[in-house]
Amino acid sequence: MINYILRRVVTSVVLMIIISVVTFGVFFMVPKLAGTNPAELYVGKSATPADVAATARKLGLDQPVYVQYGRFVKGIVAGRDFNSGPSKTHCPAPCFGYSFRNDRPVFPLLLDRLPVTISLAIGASIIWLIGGVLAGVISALRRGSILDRSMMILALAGVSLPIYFTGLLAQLIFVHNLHWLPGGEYVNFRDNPIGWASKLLLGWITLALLYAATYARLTRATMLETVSEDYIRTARAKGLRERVVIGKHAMRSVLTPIVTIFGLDIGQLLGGAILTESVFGLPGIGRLSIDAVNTKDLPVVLGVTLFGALFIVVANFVVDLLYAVIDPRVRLA
Amino acid sequence: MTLGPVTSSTDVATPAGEETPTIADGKKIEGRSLGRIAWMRLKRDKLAMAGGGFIIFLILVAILAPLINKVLGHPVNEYHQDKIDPNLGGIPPVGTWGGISKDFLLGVQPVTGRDLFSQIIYGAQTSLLIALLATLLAVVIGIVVGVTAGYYGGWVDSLFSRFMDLILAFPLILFAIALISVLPPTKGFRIAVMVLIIGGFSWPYIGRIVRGQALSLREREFVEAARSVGAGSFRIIFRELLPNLAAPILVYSTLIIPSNILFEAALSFLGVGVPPPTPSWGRLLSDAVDYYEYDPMYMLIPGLAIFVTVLAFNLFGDGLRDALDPKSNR
Amino acid sequence: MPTSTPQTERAATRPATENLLEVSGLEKHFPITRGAFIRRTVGAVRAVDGLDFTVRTGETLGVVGESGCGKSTTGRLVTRLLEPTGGKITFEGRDITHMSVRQMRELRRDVQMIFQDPYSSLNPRHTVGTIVGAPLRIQNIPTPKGQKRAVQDLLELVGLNPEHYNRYPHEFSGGQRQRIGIARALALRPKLIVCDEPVSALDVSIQAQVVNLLDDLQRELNLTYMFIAHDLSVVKHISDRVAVMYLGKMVELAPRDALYATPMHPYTLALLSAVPVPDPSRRDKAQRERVLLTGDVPSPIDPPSGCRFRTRCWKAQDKCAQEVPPFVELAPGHRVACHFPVTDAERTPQGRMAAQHAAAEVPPDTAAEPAL
Amino acid sequence: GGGGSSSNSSNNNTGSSSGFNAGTKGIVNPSTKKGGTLRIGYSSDVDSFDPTRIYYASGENFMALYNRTLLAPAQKPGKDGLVLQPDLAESLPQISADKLTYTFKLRKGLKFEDGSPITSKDVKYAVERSFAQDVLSGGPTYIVDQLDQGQNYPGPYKDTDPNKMGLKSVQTPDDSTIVFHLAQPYADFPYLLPMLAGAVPAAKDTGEKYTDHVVSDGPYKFESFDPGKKVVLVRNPNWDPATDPIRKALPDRIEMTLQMNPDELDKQLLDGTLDIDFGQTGVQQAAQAKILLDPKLKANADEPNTGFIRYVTISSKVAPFDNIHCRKAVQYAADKVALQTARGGADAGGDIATNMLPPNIAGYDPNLDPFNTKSGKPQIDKAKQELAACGKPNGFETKIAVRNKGKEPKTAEALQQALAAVGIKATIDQSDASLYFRSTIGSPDNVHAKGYGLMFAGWGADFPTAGGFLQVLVDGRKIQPSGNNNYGELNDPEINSLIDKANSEPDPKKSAAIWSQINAKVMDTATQLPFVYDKALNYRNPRLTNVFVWSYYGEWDFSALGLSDGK
Amino acid sequence: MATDLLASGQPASGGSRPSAPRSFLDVRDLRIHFNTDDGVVKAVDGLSFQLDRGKTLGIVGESGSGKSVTSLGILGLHRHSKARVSGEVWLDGEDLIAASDERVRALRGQRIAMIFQDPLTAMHPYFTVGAQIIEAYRVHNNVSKKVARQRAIDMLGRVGIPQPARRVDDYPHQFSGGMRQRAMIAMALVNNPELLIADEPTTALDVTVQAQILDLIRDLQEEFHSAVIMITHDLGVVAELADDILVMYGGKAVEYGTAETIFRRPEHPYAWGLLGSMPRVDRDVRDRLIPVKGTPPSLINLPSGCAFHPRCPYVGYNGIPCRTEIPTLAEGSDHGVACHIPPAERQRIFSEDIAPAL
Ligand SMILES: Nc1ncnc2c1ncn2[C@@H]1O[C@H](COP(=O)(O)OP(=O)(O)OP(=O)(O)O)[C@@H](O)[C@H]1O
Ligand SMILES: Nc1ncnc2c1ncn2[C@@H]1O[C@H](COP(=O)(O)OP(=O)(O)OP(=O)(O)O)[C@@H](O)[C@H]1O
Ligand SMILES: [Mg+2]
Ligand SMILES: [Mg+2]
Repeated sequence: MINYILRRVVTSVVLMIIISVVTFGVFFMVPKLAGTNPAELYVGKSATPADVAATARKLGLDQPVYVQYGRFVKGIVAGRDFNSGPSKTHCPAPCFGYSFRNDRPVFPLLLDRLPVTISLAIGASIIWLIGGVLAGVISALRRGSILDRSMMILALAGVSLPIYFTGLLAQLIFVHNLHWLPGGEYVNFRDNPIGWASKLLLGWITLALLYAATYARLTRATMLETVSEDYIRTARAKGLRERVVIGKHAMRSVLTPIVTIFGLDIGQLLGGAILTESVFGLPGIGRLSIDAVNTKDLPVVLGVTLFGALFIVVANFVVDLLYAVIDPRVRLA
Repeated sequence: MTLGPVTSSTDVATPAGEETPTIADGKKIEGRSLGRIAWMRLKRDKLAMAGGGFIIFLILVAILAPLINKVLGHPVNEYHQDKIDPNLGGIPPVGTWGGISKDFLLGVQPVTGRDLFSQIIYGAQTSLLIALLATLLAVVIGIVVGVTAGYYGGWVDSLFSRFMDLILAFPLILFAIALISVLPPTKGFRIAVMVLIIGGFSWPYIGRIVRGQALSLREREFVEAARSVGAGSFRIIFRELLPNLAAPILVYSTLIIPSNILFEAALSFLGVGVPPPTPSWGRLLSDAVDYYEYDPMYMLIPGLAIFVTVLAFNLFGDGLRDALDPKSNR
Repeated sequence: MPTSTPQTERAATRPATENLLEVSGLEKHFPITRGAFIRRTVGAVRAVDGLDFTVRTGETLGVVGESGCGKSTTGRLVTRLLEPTGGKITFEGRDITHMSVRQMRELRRDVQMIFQDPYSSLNPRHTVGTIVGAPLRIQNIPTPKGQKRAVQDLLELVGLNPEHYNRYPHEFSGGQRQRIGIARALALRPKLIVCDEPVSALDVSIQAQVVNLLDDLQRELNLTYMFIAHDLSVVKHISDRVAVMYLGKMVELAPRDALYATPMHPYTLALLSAVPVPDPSRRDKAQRERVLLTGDVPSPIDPPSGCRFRTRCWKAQDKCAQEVPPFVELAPGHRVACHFPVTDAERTPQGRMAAQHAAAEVPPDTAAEPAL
Repeated sequence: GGGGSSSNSSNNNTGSSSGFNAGTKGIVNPSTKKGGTLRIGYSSDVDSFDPTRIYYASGENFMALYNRTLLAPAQKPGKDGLVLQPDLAESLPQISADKLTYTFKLRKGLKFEDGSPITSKDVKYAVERSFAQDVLSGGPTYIVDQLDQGQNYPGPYKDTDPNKMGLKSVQTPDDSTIVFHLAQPYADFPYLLPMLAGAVPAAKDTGEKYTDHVVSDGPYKFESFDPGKKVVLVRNPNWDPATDPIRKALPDRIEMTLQMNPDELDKQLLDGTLDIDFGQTGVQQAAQAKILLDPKLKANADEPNTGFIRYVTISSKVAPFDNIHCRKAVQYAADKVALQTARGGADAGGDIATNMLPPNIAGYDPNLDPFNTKSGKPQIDKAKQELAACGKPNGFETKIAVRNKGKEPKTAEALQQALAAVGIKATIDQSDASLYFRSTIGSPDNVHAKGYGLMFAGWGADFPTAGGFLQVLVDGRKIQPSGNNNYGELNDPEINSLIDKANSEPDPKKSAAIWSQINAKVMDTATQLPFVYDKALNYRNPRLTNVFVWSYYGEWDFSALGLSDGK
Repeated sequence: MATDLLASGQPASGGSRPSAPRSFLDVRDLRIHFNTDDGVVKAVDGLSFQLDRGKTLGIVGESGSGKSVTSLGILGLHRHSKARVSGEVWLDGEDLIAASDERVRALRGQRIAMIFQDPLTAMHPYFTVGAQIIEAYRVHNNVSKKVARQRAIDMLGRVGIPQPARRVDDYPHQFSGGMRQRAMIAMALVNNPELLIADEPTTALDVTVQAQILDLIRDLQEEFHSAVIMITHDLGVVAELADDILVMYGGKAVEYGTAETIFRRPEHPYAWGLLGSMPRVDRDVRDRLIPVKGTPPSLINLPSGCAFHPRCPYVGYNGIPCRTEIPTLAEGSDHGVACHIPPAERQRIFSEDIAPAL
């Protein structure tokens, strides 16, 4: 087991390194290929070529990519110093870079936004997990019934809904027309739990709708597959009550793929629910990333991308561990 | 090849095939391929057929957009400023349902007064073009990588599988917008970049399926049989494996088209889609954000266009999967 | 029903001295690798671990053994679908052990294979014509009357309706599919056919059709078979000589009648006595005389030292753990790898009883460890 | 930079007024009541609070609260707001006879927020900071152009002088005197000063991090600074009103929330939770409709000219626009109403422009309209005539360059549409906004290579003089390989010499007259197609007092505001 | 018939079929049909047989002849599927078809237990072997976990798993094939069932292991005195275990009798075919096997008349109506044969034509 964990850790770290290399390469090479100098993004409109060169020097953009990458990685591991004029600015580890737009280390910026994204992801995931799995199980057990068919058509409609459409629609109806929910800025849970929840509610529901649909379909499919397994027949042959057969024996197997995609989905979401956040105006990681992209704040973009990838990789890792907990065949392999 | 006069060689008085194969209804059917069987099954799925019908309709609309537009719409980028109220920031007069009239079937776009109908049908062109090209790309890469990984196995498989994990571990949308936004936004180039990115990120889904299938097909004895009569890898991949992969590839391509449509629309929504004035549903929707309180039709129409299209593809893809995979759970 | 001379006579009348295939010291180890990025070898499955045997022209060599003992692997090595780890394979005097893929193309015409699973051995997307014609196309065999005709001749040969040229495998029953597989193997007019459990997946009644077909074909086309199976009755029916494998090694190889009448390896004895007899009146006797082995076959990753059967053998002694028994000829044409071969006394019912008792007493900790 | 005052009607009305656009005409709710908290919202993040790095109008407007400069624009409505007043300086500078030396004396009793006195060294140091473009990028660099004079001064951080006083063109003979030496006469020199940091204590300068704690010498200082979220200013006890004739300093506290959702910001403005928008670039579409439809709300809105002009440069170097008739064809074919609508219509977009000087600049002439475009309607016949004269009666193909941001693409589409009517087939080439002015159309090589015949641009003066506004756009000698502002590469010797004449004319009135002449000449070349003088519809909380549009920035003056309820 | 044989161990002469169930298990006219897209699958179509405590019934037949469906039908496991089940299944005087779901559930695993063919897929991969046995015990016995666990360990020991106290916490995949099948048996027997149905319990196993398992089943049957239904297609296996044998073809019983009868004096051409197809280790090698021609029928579209007629060498023999009339199994006798050939003729054909070739 320890071995297994260690192996997964190594794999994850390697994965992260590759992702960082690729991301770094892409963001620093692509502008070059497209014929723009990233340093130009930082200087004013009227800056002279000398200014551009000086800025490039200051940002280290004149160095070969691998040197830049080396510094970047060093920053994550050990922190990094930046020339801030009269003195050096220390960006403590983990230093994902330094936003030259607003002169902040990227990492605290990310941490700042994280609670919003977490609030959104957790709230939505609770709704969709319960709703989706329940709907899927019921559908599978009532296979072929009107209920099943309508639920599955609904689910298919659900996965076909663009969140930026549902989000707008929901806001139009519930915020602007019916006034059931306040608009307003995101507030911290600690400051105002009710405000927090009511601001997030629509986001939770629309996001959950999308995922619940997927989960319902997945649950139903695996449930149907599972109930035709031999071991379910065995469970029935033992004289177990149907409730136990489904609730214990079948669910145990159904949960495995659910846990997998749940982990990955949460990982993706924590990396920034860009669309949801921009539709609902939630100042989370996704919004940060969009803003950073719009202002060409490459260190932030890079940071957010890596941060997002980190979440996914960590989620992958956790899923693998969970897998080992759930599935003894993996654990003992 | 001649093997000389055939004598006994069988205990069976009548050739075994004489009474078989019989299928369900007892009628003999000559060479009924799996595809035909699937098609018969698909035909029975009304929702899938409806989805398929809509897809064909939509493709026709996209292809015939200029013609249709001539009859029912106005030139795609023609301004109709008389249809909007300049004092309200250029939205169509309040209460006119977004300017819907006999002349403007779906109303007009705020600010420019352009005919929304023509925007929508030309938007279908954009959406389908990008989604289909991206899907094609994804399928090609997915097949190549998936088959290679699945067929060769071993370290090749490990490498490619990790590679697919890697791509799936990217924060997709973020990476896409970040990348697209640093590239020059000219139309042709942007379409190419979007196709590359959407296709480049969606191929692992196909790749994984193909790999899994190839991995299990590889274990099937007919591959070994082919090898035992001297077939090379190339032949085995193309003649033995690929025909068997056709069904899952077809199904999953149909199923990634809708997600690619959504992806394209999302990118356009986030402002990194095809540049204006090329019509695009996603951009219309993002444009509508500014006006939706006063001109909800402008949001509803492109939103519904995306939704219905995606739904149609999903319905069809779902039905196709059920038809091609008898074990699937319907 | 066609009649012919009994098989035993047939084998005797044919000059069965010439060795079509000679195998010595054949080994196949499958490495076990770990790790996603850096793959390292952590061990090996010693699927086949030093085989010596020959197949004579025109005979049928039966190979039996428990699941996982390396029968299929041996078959694949002989057809060179697998690259041997060690040893030597000679076909018609040519060393084919490490022939390249290109050189093998030629050999493929002479050595063919029939597979176990009639469902997975035919590509469901190809028509029968394509499947049976594939060898002809791949090997560029000239077909004077056209390929379709050639294929239809083959179909007729194996008792299928030539009209079925354009049908798909899913339209055929298991037995018919197996015939298609046989037609494919025959297309190149091979000299040696390795049959890897060709009838295991079939119902008894269908099994007999296929066995008879193989019999007839052998006679008509002068084929040589290496017939792999785990069903001792079928092997007895079809083989001229029989080899018994245990955990990657051959433990006994003898003419059919000798092997079934006087097995010399304890494992063979146990194996034979375990076969259920379809005769209710002999039920009690059979059960009394049965040598029941305890436990399971050990893992081929870490096989026991010395004689591999010793962990389940009631005759095992210290020597068995230390020395690998040589595969020696103890009677004419009867080779056995055992330090303490079965004595005649042990083949009597009383002897078997004694053996059974002894077998039951093999200490469980050595015998009953599960295979991994 | 931004500049411009509203000049709609009564220009010098300094009395109180109310209703729609009252803030552009005079002072809304004049009052001297002190106290309360002024609540500002902003939909994005402020680039920097470091005065050296601030460039945009809102930032300069806001920094007047904590940054005093030698000279500062008067905080008055109308044209009076365009006049510079001594601020840190005791009086307007002494200008030497050769117009090359400007000598300032500092006021007595000036202190930083920590109580330490302000000396001329601090002022010089602040000037020097503008040279450190590698560390403190983003701010205006006019001062560098004027004062470097070949020294290549690297800024104070790399200054080898032990006291960091290495810039030769600025001298501090004593603690209260500072002398600027110019290489050539430059009449607009004083206007460069309010753009800069006024005085920075070298000991407290943390370079790039200075934005985290700017040392104030104005009425307010930073109490807290939560980057990207919230900024709080409180009264600076060491600010002596006696030394400051300009600022009123009515509220006790100023709070600014950053990175708000734009629609949310509007909502809070309308419901009174917020007082004023930092950006003042106009409310969002939804709020706009709301305000315009509701007379009550409309009474609390102003739509000042922002001092920005929206125009299309027609390249004089890209065929077929090297032929003036082809340029004129575009001038006539353009549909300025459509362009105006694309910018948001008459209310939120702006007035149709007919020439290159906006209303807030001296030298503006509303009647200068050589192509008769006041009505905004395209003149197809004339355009066709010009096309024929150009030798392209059936039109031609060209490319339009435009940024891919905001309303820009729509304006390009509007132009494309109008040109199509006369047979000019234009394709739109959208470019990334961040590099558009630097390298897309700011690089003549790129313009030629891409064949941009028509380039969308917007321009606001960095300081409100005609020279500050127009020169870089039309001076043929200022064409740069990158970061060029004369996108169309207009290089007319007659115009060039008129510019020289205007720059050495110390009398602003006479100078303005010359610029008027230049403007007309520029229009005659048909290289510039101005279409809108920008306006922004903004909403002010009715509880605000002393609201007026500060012509210098085209925005409500933050420093003047007070709160009627004292909360 | 294997009734009342407990004392004598001799075949009893059967009377006519009683109207009230006399045997411990009495299956009457069991029909199990499935509605599928392609048509109705008549998997079991009018099957009747009886079985007493302590006796073993072997059911043989080709793949798809309805053996497994029958066994699941007895357990009532078709109740939740789309199958249509009719007929009567009397267990100890109680009709399971008519009984309530809950009643059948309570009997399942308690009085009737089942061993499935593939022990790897038939055990839940996520629960330990012990947990699965404990669960099986505790559904029907109100005991503490501890007691149940001890019972599980005992049972594992009973079926010959070494170190049961340790192996009880292992997962199925940690067991070898033979041990898994033993664990399955332990699970089936944990409640001392009176009826044990073993559906091809050894098909997946090697002969040596098969011999162990068969011995085990026999020993346990003696110990618990249960009735056993042994389903297989291996005639050797039934010959080893069964007292009575039921030969199924196309969802129906074609021949029914004691093991002795079926092997010595089979009367149905299909049974002859089976015997003729089978090579044997215990005899000298025959030159040729005598297979049944053709292929098994489709259960959706059974051949008219006798389902076996397309494959039967005696079809139309002396003008018997094979193609039109469905032959019935003579009821009540201890040797039933569903064939139109007159009994005397059948016996003659067998002894003269068939037996010598075997
Ligand atoms: N490609 C492979 N990689 C790793 N191990 C293998 C491979 N092929 C076979 N083995 C292992 O080699 C051993 C022998 O396998 P083989 O298939 O030859 O057995 P077999 O005697 O044919 O068994 P069966 O009767 O089940 O077909 C087994 O332990 C098997 O797991
Ligand atoms: N749930 C079901 N739905 C439809 N058909 C079914 C179902 N279950 C079984 N059948 C069909 O019923 C027939 C009898 O199946 P059954 O499993 O009883 O055969 P069997 O005799 O046990 O065969 P085998 O020896 O292969 O196990 C088969 O043709 C099978 O396809
Ligand atoms: Mg094998
Ligand atoms: Mg079965």
